[in-house]
Amino acid sequence: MVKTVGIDVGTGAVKVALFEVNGDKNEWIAKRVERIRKRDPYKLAEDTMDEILKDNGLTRDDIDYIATTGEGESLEFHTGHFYSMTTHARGAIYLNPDARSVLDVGALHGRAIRIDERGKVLEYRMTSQCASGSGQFLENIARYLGITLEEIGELSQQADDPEVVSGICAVLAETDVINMVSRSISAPNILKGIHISMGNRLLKLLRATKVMEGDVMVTGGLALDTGLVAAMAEGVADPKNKVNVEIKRHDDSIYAGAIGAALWGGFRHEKLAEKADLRKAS
Amino acid sequence: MKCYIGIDLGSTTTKAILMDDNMDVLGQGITNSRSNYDTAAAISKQEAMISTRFTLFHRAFEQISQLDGKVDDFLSGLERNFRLEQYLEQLKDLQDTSIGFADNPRFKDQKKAMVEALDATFAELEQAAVPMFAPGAERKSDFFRDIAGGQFMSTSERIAKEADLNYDVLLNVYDKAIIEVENRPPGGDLSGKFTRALDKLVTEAPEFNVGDAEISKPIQDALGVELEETFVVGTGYGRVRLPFPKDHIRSEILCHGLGAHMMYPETRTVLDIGGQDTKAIQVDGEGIVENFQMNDRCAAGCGRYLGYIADEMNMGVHELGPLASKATKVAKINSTCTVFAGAELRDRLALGEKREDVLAGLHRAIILRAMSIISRSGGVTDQFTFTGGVANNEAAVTELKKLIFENYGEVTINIDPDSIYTGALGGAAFALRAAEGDVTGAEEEQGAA
Amino acid sequence: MCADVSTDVIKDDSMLLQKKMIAGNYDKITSAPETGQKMVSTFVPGNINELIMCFDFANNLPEINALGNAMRKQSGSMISDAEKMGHSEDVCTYVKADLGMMAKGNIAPNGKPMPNPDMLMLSYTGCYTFLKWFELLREQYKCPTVMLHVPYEGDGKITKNMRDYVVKQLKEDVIPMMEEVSGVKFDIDRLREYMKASAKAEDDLVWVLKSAKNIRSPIDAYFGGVYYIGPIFGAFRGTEDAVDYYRMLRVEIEDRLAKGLGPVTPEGEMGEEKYRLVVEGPPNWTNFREFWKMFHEDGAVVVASSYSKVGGVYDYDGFRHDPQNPLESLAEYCMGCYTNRNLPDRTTMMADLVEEYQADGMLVNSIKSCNSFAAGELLMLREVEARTGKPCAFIETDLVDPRYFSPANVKNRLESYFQMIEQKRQSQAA
Amino acid sequence: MSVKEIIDRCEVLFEDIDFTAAREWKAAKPGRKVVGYLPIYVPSEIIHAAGMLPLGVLGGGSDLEVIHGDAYYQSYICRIPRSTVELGVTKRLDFVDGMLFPSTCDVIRNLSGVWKLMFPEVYTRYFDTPQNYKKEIGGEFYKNDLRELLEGLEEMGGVKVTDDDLRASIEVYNERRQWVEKVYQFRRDQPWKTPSSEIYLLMRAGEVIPPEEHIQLMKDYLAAVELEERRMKDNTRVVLNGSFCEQPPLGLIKSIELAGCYIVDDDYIMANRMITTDIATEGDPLENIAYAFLTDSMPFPSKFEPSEEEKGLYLADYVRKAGAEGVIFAAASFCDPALLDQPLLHHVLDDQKIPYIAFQFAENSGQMQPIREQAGTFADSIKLWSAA
Ligand SMILES: Nc1ncnc2c1ncn2[C@@H]1O[C@H](COP(=O)(O)OP(=O)(O)O)[C@@H](O)[C@H]1O
Ligand SMILES: Nc1ncnc2c1ncn2[C@@H]1O[C@H](COP(=O)(O)OP(=O)(O)O)[C@@H](O)[C@H]1O
Ligand code: SF4
Ligand code: SF4
Ligand code: SF4
Repeated sequence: MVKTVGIDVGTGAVKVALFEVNGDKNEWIAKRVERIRKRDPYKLAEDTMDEILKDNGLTRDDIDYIATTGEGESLEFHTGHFYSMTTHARGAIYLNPDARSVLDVGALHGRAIRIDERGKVLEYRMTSQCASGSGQFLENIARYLGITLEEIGELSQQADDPEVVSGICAVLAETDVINMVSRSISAPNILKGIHISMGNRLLKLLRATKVMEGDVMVTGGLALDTGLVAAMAEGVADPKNKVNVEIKRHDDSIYAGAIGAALWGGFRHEKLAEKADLRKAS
Repeated sequence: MKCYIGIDLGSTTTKAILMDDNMDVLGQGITNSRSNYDTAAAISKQEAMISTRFTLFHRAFEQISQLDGKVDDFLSGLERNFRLEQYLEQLKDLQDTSIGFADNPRFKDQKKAMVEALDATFAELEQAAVPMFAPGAERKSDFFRDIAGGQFMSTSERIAKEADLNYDVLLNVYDKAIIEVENRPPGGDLSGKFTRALDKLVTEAPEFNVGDAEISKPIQDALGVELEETFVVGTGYGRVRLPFPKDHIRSEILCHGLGAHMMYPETRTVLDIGGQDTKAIQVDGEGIVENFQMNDRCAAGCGRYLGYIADEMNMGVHELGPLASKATKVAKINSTCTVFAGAELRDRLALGEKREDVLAGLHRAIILRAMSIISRSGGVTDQFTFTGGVANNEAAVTELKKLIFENYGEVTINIDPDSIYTGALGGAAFALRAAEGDVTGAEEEQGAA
Repeated sequence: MCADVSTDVIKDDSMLLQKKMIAGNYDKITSAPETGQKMVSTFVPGNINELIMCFDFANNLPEINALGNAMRKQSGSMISDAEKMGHSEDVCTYVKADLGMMAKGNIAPNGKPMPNPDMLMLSYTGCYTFLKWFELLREQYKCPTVMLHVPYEGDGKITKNMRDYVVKQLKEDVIPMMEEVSGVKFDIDRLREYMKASAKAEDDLVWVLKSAKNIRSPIDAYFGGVYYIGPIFGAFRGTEDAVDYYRMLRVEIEDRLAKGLGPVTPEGEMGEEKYRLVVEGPPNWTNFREFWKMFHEDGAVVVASSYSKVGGVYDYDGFRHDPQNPLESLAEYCMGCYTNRNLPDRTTMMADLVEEYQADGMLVNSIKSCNSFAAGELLMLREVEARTGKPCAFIETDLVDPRYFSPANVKNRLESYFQMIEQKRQSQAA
Repeated sequence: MSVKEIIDRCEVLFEDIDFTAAREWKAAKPGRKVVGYLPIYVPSEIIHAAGMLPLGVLGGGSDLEVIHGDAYYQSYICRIPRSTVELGVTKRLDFVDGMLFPSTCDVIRNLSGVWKLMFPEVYTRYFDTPQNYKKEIGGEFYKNDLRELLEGLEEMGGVKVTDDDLRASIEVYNERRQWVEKVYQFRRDQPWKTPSSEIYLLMRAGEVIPPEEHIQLMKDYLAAVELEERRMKDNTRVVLNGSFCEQPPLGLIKSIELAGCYIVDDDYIMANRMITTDIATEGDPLENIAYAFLTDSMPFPSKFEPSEEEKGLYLADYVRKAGAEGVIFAAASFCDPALLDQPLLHHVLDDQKIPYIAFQFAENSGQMQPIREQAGTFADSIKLWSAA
């Protein structure tokens, strides 16, 4: 029996998952997400892990493999690091074995990843270094509208006449939003419009990876945004898009990276142990 | 009296200039553009009218012997008290509106506590207002939102804690209320406010109590002058959204070019870094635009870039420049995007880099982007004029001066404390020209390349 | 040059003839499977049409197909198909439009499928992209591909070494390969005959282009110009059809001149000539009419353009195909095309045109796709401004990618440019 | 010298956009001349034989702040011409007596004209290499081309170059090529000992100092590296392709390595390796240089591949020779030759089942996160899935 921790250091939040790996049986013991806000992400990652271990009566010494992902390459205490697409792919398969592609949408990035049934990355596309249409963008919009992140998803789904927007700057969006508000456009319609345009952008990435069928697993923090997921589901339903896929999410989607890291950590641990055995044997 | 008004609807601030037949600037007004543009235009115009009244008062009082040598003190005293009146009026509005929002089924269990907390908060804010407008006092900003908002947050957070109330709910009603309040132009009744301000001033400084007639007559006379809006020209980012007829709209490029030329006739290159765009303009000896470049709608490289960074660091924009000037080395910023730069900033601070060094790097980044826009517009020709909000930032100015010198040699650099009004000034001049029947320069939306 | 869209734009006899010629050529190409006609694909700049004719090849020009598709608003989806196939967003869209057209079944404007070429004639003049373009086509067609390396006029002149090199390639590589693919023996006298016809047509073309020197120019040398250069830049140089076409065109223009008429536009006769411009850079094809309208509406006539010289510079320094020295003259033709000349020469040429054609200034239409034209145009603009003292302006569009044509931007730039010219004139008059 | 000392020296040379070393070389003796050249390739032997210093001008690197360059180039053109113009405008190249612009692409071609207009006093030449590889045709043209170049240099420098001078220079460069190949071979064998960030600096140093010094530097490096304790890591071996002209920032190479890759072959600074054999010294030296290019030069996208079957096979060969597990395409943004060539190369790798990824960069790219992300995922997937 092996215990592993996966730590996903993001730009918006730190996610930690604790697993017990037993052959091909994986048991998820604990999880925790912490928004970074204006804190030091690396310190936060370490603290969060320590807390989760403490809560479960464990110490770092009890852990066989501490795997980081995201921006965690330089964390001293890790056993190994895996890159986000590798871990999100694995996490997506864990959350939904039928996933054949992943849309990982986080605070600053969007990634479309085509995978096989084992979670191997076959092809990918990433958004550019512009935060327009990212999670941070949505967070800013919510602030300007005076609503909380958690309200976004539901509000968006109440829209009756979405106001279509095209790529606006995450920082300058404030003016546009204020302008829309002053034109008496309702928050649901504003949000839905933004979700549609974000969704289209993400679906374009997805198409570029040549995904044609199977489940699309939305991972990352924006999977919590049911409005965005709904907008994408409507997008793929449009026959114009000529894809035969289904958009899926999971309440634990935000942990996909941490899950993947923990599971790959377990896998590597066994490989390393085998190697060590080999060495001992020879 | 015939008045010509130019209104520059900037992305962050809206500015108005009021000019008479002789091209003398009588008044200027500014407000932030967070509200809708109609309101912003109305407010800035109203502010320009108020400032015009002061100019007229000034002219009227010059003849009064009792105030000899004290005209300036008197008028600034009057203005302070006038501002206080305005502020209190808006504060009351904010209070009422916030309480109105607390009346939401979502808050039904907390409503009472919320109202109490709000009342307590606003009572403190009102208290705090008087010293803020005391002689010699400095205010954090000229805009209601900035002053009241900052105080509201700190005060209500404390009060909420004491009352064991969730602070987020107060913030939530405030966020909603401030948008409404900002969208309401302050009440008319200028004379009333002037009169009340005068009363207050006299109470606070009895030396100005020189007989009713001497003071109130010229004031009433000056207030009696009708300010006729002969021609109004709108320009700036928000101009197309305005109910201005097409022939009342001028491109912001042309207005900035002309405005800069009026301030400094020898100007050949103008750089304007505003809230949402950066423009470099080349003008000839007559103020005619020869070439220009603008950035597209990306916050990287304009005022909002620094504003966003200031938010990230929990600082005011005005504090950025002074801190950056303390840097001993300039960090190289890798991210172009503002949001990514914010994340980079966080990383770098986490890794132990000094705040001032990173800030200096961010300032350099914005100026480098401006340098590239200048270069695309045709470089720098003597004299060079720097306008827009960022020209108030000393670190940005230092960096710009350095780069201009390194790349274009010895060049006269003009920065006017009132440079934020450059576009409005050009607009007012166009208004005067238009009233005289000269329509050159009328133009639709300018394209950026 | 503008395929079948031409007639709804200009309805002169010459245009009808051109349309017939182009349709005939496409029919010849698409019926190749039945007729057994062999076909060569090649590029416009430095195309050696007379030589191709000597082997009875039909001539297909992928650039022309791409621009035709752009005018029919089909290029956008072709480009995005090519990008889906793995081509970068950053590269020349002509190539992508062509590859996308193949992916869509290679349908010619007459609705019939294009047969595969029997040979790719890579005359590599003035643009590196050609090289990659034909490597990509070769991968698909797996047909013989001949490289004709045309050295660049880096020092602004054609040296003997350069000329010998091209002639040698023609003799030892190109002609033998053409003989092999076509089964036709090379006959230099046949080449001479074609070149005689070329020179004749070229004389008339030059006359037409130069008619723009008249104040109240009877032609537009950019938008109208693309029609005038069509036959000579494409598959018809050296044919009797081309001779007839240019004779007919010349007569028409002579007539316009005599009547004091200005250029014809898609919207009819053009109004007053207010601005005379020289334009550098290719036009935009996706919004061709809209683009043109922004000029003629405001009374702007293009009196000379570099684009009318991409397929051969005939009017500037007097080059003609020379039947006496056919191969040498073909070599010189290839090397003399506009984009094969170095930037200082191009700059001088443009400045001279501004003066000779009494233009108000030069406008650069910088094409996002095309580094061959565009890399250096900003310096050219400054130089021309300095040398002529006339205001110049800069706009950016693309040839065949509709994503890069922003009407509002272009229009604003043009309008402020016209205002600038106006203001300059006023201040000079004062 | 220790590895660190050698690499520090190289790094100083690499970062010095004022070209102090070349300036000092020139100042050391009156009458010395420096001839700059852009990527990809010029026959440095000829410059060397004329007693001049060939100076590789590979753009402005990551630290040069381009201020004027943008006035000359539109945003959709790669970065190298604008940073090169910036170097020129800021007088950082004012000591350079001649500039050669090889036939790389339309951008470099037009840059030769830009240079002529901007710096009329400098000996500026567009340098053509043949796309026809027959000795009697392309060879003849190229030989004459080289002679013209030589005559131009002779005139510019007021010198006369004999065949023996040329032969001596060919020998120097033959030796340099041998050492370059030794360094590359060493890295193929033991990449953990020779990180590519070091190899890159070592190779770039050779562009700004005389070849004799460069040879010494490489000898010292290989000797020092043998003694260095460096642990082999569980990294993936990759060949890098596409950076033949605009050079990546050092941070990009470090990021790829940090992300778990060993770069075991690359196409950086191809001028060093363009000719793959020794050039013969007997006979007509110019002809030897010309023929070597025809028959023994490396393929790269600006060079026509006459044979459809051969197209792109070279890359698969590199992979095999270096025992690599995949290819990373890193092309400069807006680089037409590289980007148009890539699909053809992808097809070859597809056929041979060699995995690859592709991204773009600019010489001043600062954001390495996406690069690490992609290179890291690539390395992960090769590591995890080859084990599975
Ligand atoms: N309920 C929610 N609705 C919408 N967005 C959410 C919600 N919860 C979190 N987010 C978004 O998720 C982002 C964090 O996602 P994550 O995948 O952790 O990003 P990263 O890995 O870059 O930190 C935040 O920017 C936040 O905007
Ligand atoms: N001291 C300062 N330091 C930095 N930025 C400043 C300073 N003062 C004003 N600004 C910036 O100037 C911008 C407003 O400039 P302004 O010219 O009014 O813009 P606009 O015309 O677009 O509204 C704001 O974004 C603000 O952040
Ligand atoms: S548009 Fe806004 S979000 Fe995008 S790069 Fe610019 S600053 Fe960032
Ligand atoms: S780069 Fe220019 S000349 Fe070359 S193929 Fe493309 S459009 Fe034609
Ligand atoms: S990077 Fe590419 S496009 Fe740019 S100059 Fe080099 S080869 Fe040409």
